[in-house]
Amino acid sequence: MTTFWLLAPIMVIAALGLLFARKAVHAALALAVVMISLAILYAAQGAPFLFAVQIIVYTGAIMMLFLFVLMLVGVESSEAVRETISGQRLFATVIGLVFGITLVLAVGQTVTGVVVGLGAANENGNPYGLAELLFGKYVLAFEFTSALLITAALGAMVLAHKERLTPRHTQADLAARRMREYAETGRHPGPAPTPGVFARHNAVDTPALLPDGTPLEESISPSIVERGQVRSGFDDDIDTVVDQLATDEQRDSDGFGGEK
Amino acid sequence: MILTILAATPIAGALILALLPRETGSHLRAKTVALGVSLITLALSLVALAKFDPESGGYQLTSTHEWISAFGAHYAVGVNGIGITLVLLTTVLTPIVLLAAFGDRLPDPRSTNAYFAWMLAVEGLAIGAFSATDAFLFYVLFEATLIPLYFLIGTFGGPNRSYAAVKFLIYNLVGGLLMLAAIVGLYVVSSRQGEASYLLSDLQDLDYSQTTERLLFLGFMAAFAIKAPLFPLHTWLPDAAGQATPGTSVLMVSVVDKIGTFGMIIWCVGLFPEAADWASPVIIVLAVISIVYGALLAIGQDDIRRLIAFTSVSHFGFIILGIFAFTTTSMAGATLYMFNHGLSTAALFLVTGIMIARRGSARISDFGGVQKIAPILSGVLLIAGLSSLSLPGLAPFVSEFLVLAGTFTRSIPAAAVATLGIVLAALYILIMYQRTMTGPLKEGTEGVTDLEPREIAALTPAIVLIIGLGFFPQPMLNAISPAIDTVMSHVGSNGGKSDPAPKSPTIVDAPAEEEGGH
Amino acid sequence: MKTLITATDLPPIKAPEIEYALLGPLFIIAGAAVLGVIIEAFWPRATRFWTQVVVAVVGIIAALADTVWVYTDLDKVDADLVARGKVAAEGALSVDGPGVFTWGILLVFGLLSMLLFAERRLEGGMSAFTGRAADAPGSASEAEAIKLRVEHTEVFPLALFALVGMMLFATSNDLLTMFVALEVLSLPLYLLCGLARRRRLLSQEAALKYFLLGAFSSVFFLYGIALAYGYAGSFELSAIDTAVSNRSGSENMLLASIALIAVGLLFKIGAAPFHTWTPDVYQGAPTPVTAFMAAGTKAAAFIALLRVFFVAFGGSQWDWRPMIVAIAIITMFLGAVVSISQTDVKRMLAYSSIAHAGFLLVGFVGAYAGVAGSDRVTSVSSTLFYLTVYGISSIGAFAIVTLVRDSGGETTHLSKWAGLGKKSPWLAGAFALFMLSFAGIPLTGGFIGKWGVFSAAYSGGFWWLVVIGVLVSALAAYFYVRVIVLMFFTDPVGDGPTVAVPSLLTTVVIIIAALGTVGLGIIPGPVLDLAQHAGAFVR
Amino acid sequence: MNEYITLSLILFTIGAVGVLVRRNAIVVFMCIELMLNATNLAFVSFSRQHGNLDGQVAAFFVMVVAAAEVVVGLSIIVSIYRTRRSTSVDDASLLKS
Amino acid sequence: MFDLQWLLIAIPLASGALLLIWGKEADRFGHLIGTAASAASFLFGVVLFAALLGKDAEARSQSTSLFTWIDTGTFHVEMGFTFDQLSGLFVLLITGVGTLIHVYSIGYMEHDPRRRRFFAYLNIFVAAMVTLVLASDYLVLFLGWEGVGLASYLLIGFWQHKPSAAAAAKKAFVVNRVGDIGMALAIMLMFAQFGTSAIHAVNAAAPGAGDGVATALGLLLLLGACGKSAQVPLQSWLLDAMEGPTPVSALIHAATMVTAGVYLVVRSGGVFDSSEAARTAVMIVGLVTLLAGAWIGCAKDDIKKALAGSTMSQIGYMMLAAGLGPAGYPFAIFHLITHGFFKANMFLGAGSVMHGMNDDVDMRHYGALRKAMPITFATFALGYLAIIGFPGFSGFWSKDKIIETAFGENLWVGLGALLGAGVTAFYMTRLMMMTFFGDKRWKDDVHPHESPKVMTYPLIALGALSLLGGLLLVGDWIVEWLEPVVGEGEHHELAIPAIALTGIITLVAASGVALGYFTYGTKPIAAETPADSSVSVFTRAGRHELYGNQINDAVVVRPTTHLTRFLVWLDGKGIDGFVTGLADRLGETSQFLRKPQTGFVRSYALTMFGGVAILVLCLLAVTLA
Repeated sequence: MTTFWLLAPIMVIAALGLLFARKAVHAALALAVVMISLAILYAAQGAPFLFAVQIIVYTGAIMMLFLFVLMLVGVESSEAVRETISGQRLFATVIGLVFGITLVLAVGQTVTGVVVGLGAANENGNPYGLAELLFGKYVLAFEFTSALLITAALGAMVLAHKERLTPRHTQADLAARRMREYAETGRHPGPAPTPGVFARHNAVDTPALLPDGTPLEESISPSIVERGQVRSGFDDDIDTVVDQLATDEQRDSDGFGGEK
Repeated sequence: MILTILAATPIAGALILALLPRETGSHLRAKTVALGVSLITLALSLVALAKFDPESGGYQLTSTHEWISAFGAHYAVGVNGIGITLVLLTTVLTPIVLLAAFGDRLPDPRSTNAYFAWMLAVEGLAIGAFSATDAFLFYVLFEATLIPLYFLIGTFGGPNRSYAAVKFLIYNLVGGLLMLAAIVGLYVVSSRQGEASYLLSDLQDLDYSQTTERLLFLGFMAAFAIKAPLFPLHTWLPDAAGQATPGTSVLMVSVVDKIGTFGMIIWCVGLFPEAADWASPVIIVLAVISIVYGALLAIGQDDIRRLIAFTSVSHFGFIILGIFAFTTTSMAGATLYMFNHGLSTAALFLVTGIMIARRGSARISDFGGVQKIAPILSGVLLIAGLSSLSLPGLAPFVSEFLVLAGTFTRSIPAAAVATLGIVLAALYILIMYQRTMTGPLKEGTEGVTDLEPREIAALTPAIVLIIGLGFFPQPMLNAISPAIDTVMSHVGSNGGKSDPAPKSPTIVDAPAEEEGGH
Repeated sequence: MKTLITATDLPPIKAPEIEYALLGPLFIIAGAAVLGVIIEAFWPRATRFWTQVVVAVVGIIAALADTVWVYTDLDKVDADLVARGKVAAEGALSVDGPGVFTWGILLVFGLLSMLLFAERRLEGGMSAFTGRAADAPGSASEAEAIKLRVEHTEVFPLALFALVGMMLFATSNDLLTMFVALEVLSLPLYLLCGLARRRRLLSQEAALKYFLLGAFSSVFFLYGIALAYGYAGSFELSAIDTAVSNRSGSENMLLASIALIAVGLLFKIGAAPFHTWTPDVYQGAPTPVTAFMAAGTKAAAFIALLRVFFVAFGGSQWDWRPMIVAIAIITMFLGAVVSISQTDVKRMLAYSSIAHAGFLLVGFVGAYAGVAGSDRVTSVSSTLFYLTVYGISSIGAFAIVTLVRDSGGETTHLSKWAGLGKKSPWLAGAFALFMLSFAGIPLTGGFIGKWGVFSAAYSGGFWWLVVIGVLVSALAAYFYVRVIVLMFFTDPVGDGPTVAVPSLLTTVVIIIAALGTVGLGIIPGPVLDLAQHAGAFVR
Repeated sequence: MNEYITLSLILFTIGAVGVLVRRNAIVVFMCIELMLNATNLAFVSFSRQHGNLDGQVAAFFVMVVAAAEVVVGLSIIVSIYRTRRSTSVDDASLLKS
Repeated sequence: MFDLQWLLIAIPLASGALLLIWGKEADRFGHLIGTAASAASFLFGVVLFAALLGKDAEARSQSTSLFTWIDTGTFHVEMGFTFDQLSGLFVLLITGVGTLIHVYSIGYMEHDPRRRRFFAYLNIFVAAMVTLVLASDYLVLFLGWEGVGLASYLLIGFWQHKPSAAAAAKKAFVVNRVGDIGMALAIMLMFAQFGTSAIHAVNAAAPGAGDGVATALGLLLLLGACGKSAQVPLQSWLLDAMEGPTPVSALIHAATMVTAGVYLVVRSGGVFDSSEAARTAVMIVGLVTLLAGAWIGCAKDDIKKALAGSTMSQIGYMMLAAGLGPAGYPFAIFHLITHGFFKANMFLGAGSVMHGMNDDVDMRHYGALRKAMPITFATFALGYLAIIGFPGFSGFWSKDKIIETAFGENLWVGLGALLGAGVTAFYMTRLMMMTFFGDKRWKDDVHPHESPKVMTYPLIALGALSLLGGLLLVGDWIVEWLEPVVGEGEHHELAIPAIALTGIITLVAASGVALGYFTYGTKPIAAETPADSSVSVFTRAGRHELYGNQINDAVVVRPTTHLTRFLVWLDGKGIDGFVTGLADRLGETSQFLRKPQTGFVRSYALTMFGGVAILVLCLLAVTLA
């Protein structure tokens, strides 16, 4: 009983924490408190096996899963205080109170009869007793929980797992392909030269020059080529710059955003 | 067996039509097939008539097979005099309607097959409903007639057709579903008293507690009162008739609505005689209101088709009055009225339908002076109209008079108020005739040409029957009377409600019998 | 506490007795599901789809055959109780007439649904399920997945798991097994709901809603079980029945337990006020899944509901019948009325399914068990028949929904259905047939079904409920009729709907459903007798 | 005995209210887990009351079921998060009326 | 031979049907067939009548049943006919006058494109009228009754293109239908009371049924008779009925059909004899109509309407006579026959005048026609003398007897009848003066001429009958002849000798003639009708038919119209509105109920939780409380 009176307020407060915690992580921790306390109550009520399972499965696995997902979706996310659905909180509270009070008064306070206790049932040990039931009376349900677990696994796979649709390319694959292309189409296997190499400018629109001085078109981004903005390496650059400045002035005087 | 074949033939015809490839040309094939099937049905019904013994008041040509054993439902058919009369009405009217419908202009010309198939389906289901002697079977067929009619109104009707079709269906469905509750109740009562059975003969032997009987009666009556339209449940009819093609209207008002009044006699009165007796004052009042109300509203209509619909409300009032007056005379009159009203309304709907189609309007105010350019048409309209106002010498008179005379022995006020209906009938028919047919030719009416030979051929049988039955109703009454006697022997609280005897019977017999030579 | 006793000291645990012959269908389906999972792991992708289909279909057919065998083999246990069958698997299952009949119809629904699942012609050679659920909608990787035509063939084993869950649910003889079965049937459905190829957002939303609300409701169910256990000290229905009959324990606990257990079951059948998930989930889920769910879940949950309330709580029926009456009325009315203003076919069908739940509850509330030696229609047999008809018609209707399409996939907005009758009279005719069946027009199965449930209610003394029922039926008819008006009497807007040409699979489903609907309306005898023959639940 | 059941009911109710007022799908789900735990407490308590282990077995089953449910639930939540970048249940409200 | 009496009906009926069905080919000779049929019927009637004469008085009621018309339950009606003294006379009158009018119509309708149809209708009328009088059962009588109504409807509205004609036809039919209510209810009452509606049986049983029943029966029959015979208060249709072709007015609305009411009352003698009240009612109706008709006759300028008013008045005489019981019956019939002769004569004469005056009916446009139409004038004059009761003429005998019997019954009634005689003389003189004497007031384009022989010969024949009709009274033949049918009347002793009374009557008539002559014969008559404001109140009332139409309008027509409108509104907005309103409410409820489906999963959960709470609360409520 002491255990109970010690734990009960803690559990209720923790449960309320679930209601009021702004951050999801805090809620998760509150829940963990409740779960662990429950485990202790189980133990106190003659269910040592469940005590273990509660700790292992619930607190250990399920809570961890929750936390994983919380991390995944962003641990910092917190709810706005404002309730979006009008009346939701009010009604929830009222109905909750009605429901809770009704049941507590009608059911919680009227459990009658002698508490038989588990002495006899746990005669051969709690796990044994459970096993007897699990593999006897409830064997079918037990078996079909496997269907549940398979479904869960399958579900997680379906919803969360992205199967690779194409085989991953290894470095060897890529190298082989590059050489093959070179052989077939003559495409250069190496990296393309960067613009401006050997040229007088190293701007991106200035093609690199081959050793013989001819410009190398491939060195420029295709989009620039497309737009026809490739600068020829042989023009008189100074004149071009002067011209450009003049044009700029002209444009400024025409006003902002004038046509080119 | 013959009844099964009779009901199955049109259904089979409908299926054949549904499966026939749609035509793009003249559609003559579909039309001839339909007409042929309906004529075969007519011939078969005559065979059935020949086999029918009018002397007996019981069910004949019966056949019974287990259908749904869990429900106690049977496939059980058979007709008494009332049933065969209405079966005959159906088989006679359908060819007329089909022939007259050859010229109907359909919104989608490719749907000719469907149009005629649905009509045949109505015929088959109606025959089935008239000959069912199992409550469940009857209910099924009764409700099933809604579907073809629903499609006929909704697909082929006027501009407001879908509203009318939905209204038609929902109204009738509400009634039908209330009847379903009663049908279910019958099952429960029946199965509590032994093996569940829906056979009419078994149901009549059941003992009901008073409340149960009354509730079940009300369930049945609700359906029939909507179907037959009884004030104030009639408002679906003017809308439906106002939108449907003439052929559809005829099938709906002349044939299918008769299932309602037929059901009142056979099922309401037949199964729940005490409750029927209990409810009869209210029903009689409603029937009388229907008569006067329908007639007054008919006077106030400008749409010819709505007018005819309201006249039918009035006439159904007579039929219902006759049934619930519980005299052999009035009940026989009511039964005969069903047949005669079918004929006269059919003639009215068809001939006005032709007229309306040619003018392109159903408003009375759009017509005028048609008599001058279409004398045959106007003559037929006049005869049909006169039969609707129960002119002696035309068929409906006999039945209307029998109803009134029978009612008079039961309730003088009811008969007296109902008799007002004959003045109002003269008003609504003659006002319509006057406004459409007489006077100078109205502008826009020039297009109303006279009847074509085909149309004359379609209408002639109806006219001939209307006149013929006005003078020689006796063959029909001979068949009807024994069945009515049987029904009457059930009515009332202590097994059989007898006709009120004449208060001061004549000492001398009619001179005709005394001295006249036959 | 002797927790430290060594294993050798303990007496050996007795091996459980499992009647494999009786439970064959369950194991066949479960086996097929597991086989499907294995295939998923090892079978080459190219032929995996059809392999899965074959496994599922063959599995279901085999189970169906076995079910027929089991059904014919059920013995008459007790002539007075008119219950056939026995309690099997150490009391976990009761393989009785109603249960096995439900297996049968569930398997038929499953089979038809599998055929719809397997339809690949409508989406240009791909199924109605998303190729890769993990991709965000509209992302490049989704496009890649579509290009490579990947498919989630896992849907087949998932559906089979759901199916086996349903079968288990319908025959559970103790509340614990029932709870497990509930989860077995629910979890795959949660997943399947989120797997639509088109309108992924809606589909995922449906899955989330279904999941959250489903979990929420099953917790109530579970607490109800706890209270029942607290009341009776056992999970077995018959033990609870004994306790109820003896009135041992706290009355309050029993009542609370009844209420909470009812919540879980009513949620599954979609009864008001626990129906709120239905429209959203029906609309958002892939249509084949909706069909499967609508037909299967309702059937399984309803039989479970009947079983729990008749077997376990039968002794206190005067306590719970008023509650069910109220719920039945609210459900019928709400379903019928709200569907009037729906503009989406699938939502409309969802509300219609709510209304049907109400009608079924009417039959249930009659709680009419029949008397010995009588052939009268009972609550159980009428419900079984109704479920059969409703399921068949429902699957048919949803199958047709999959065929009416525009460029964005299925076009479920009702306005797009205008003029369908002119464009494709047979298809529209079939849909109209299903609508008429839902409306309960004679010569369709729906009528016989309605007749049955109403008669059960009437027999149970609720004639006034029957009257309410028929009036609501008329209301409900209004919107079914409206659809027919739309299809046949209204001119199409613009180009009107396109009707995709399905493969043989969907065609077969529609034809079977249509024939079934008409057949059950005209010659309901065989199926009705079968349902009638099922008798009562064994205890 | 009463106090255990009362505690269980209080926790259960708090969980239920939590489902209604929290918007983060994960927290909502945690509340459901709280309710499950409350139920388990009831099972275990009743088990002691009746002196049989069925209740404990039930609690065990609930744990297994809960595990499976959590997996499915969380994967649904994750897949929605991938699409919408949000775990608020209020955002998923396209399907309505 | 009497078994074949149905041929009297069948011949004209067949001819009528034939003419209608045959089609246009029959246009050339259709009128001949029609006339021949009527003549054949007449000849056969003569043969039968002769045969009847040859029998003993007791064997003069020859009944035959053609077939059983209706037989169901307790209701049995034979299609039976009785040829007896009364119906024999009627058959001769109907077919005889009918044939003459057929002949006349050949000429009168010569230029009408629908002449064939006209003759068909006439034939149908003859058939129906003969059915009416031969019927041995009230229901068969009703068949003929409505048949003549139909024929009347068709013939009044024969010129359908005239809206006034169509309206008049409808009015005639509808007003008659109001009377038919009485007929129909009477037959129902017979059926309920006696179990039969055979005329013979009912009249035999009526005395034993009690005063109340007889009175009810009598009043109901009287209502029917009022409708058919245009008696107050159902008189309004007769003047409008003059829209029909004149031969129709002559045959139907003067000679035969309108007298059917009198026939009915006489036929139902057994009923009326059993009820003093009913008889008195008949008498009063007759007296009132007599005076009202005469009044109207004085004021009308339309020659046919003036004659129609006269017809009303004369039928009032007959009704009055019939109301006097067995003593009056023979004289009612006698006057009926003579009236049939002279009124048909005058109507046809009027037709002949109109024929010559381009169908103008306004007497103010006539004048001095005696020269232009000598034969018409001569025959008309015979009729005139007959109606005013010029001694020796048929009307003198018949009217005299009625007034005499009336005085025997009651002094005031006698005085009323006497007054009527004077007024009759006045208005008939007025008519004569305005038409045949005085100045020409013809319109410019009118050239009066004598009618062709086919029209004048029937006039001559009828003129002769008007003169000689009184021969039937020779030796009280008609009284004795009819006695087996109508019973023997007791003779009241008069305060003064009969011959003195005759003198007084003649004197009164003479003063009427004198007044008429001095008012209209000596002064010029305005060619245009004086405005209402310039004439006396009496004239104004007479012109407006004593405001009968206005009263009908106010009492019946307008309330009915309003009621109809209200009901149309009620049906649309009330009854149907209720249902559609229900549907609308349903739609609104639907919209309202879908609102909670917000799409928020939390509110769904809230709904569920609320449901749970309520469930738990409800289930536990009992034990908690």
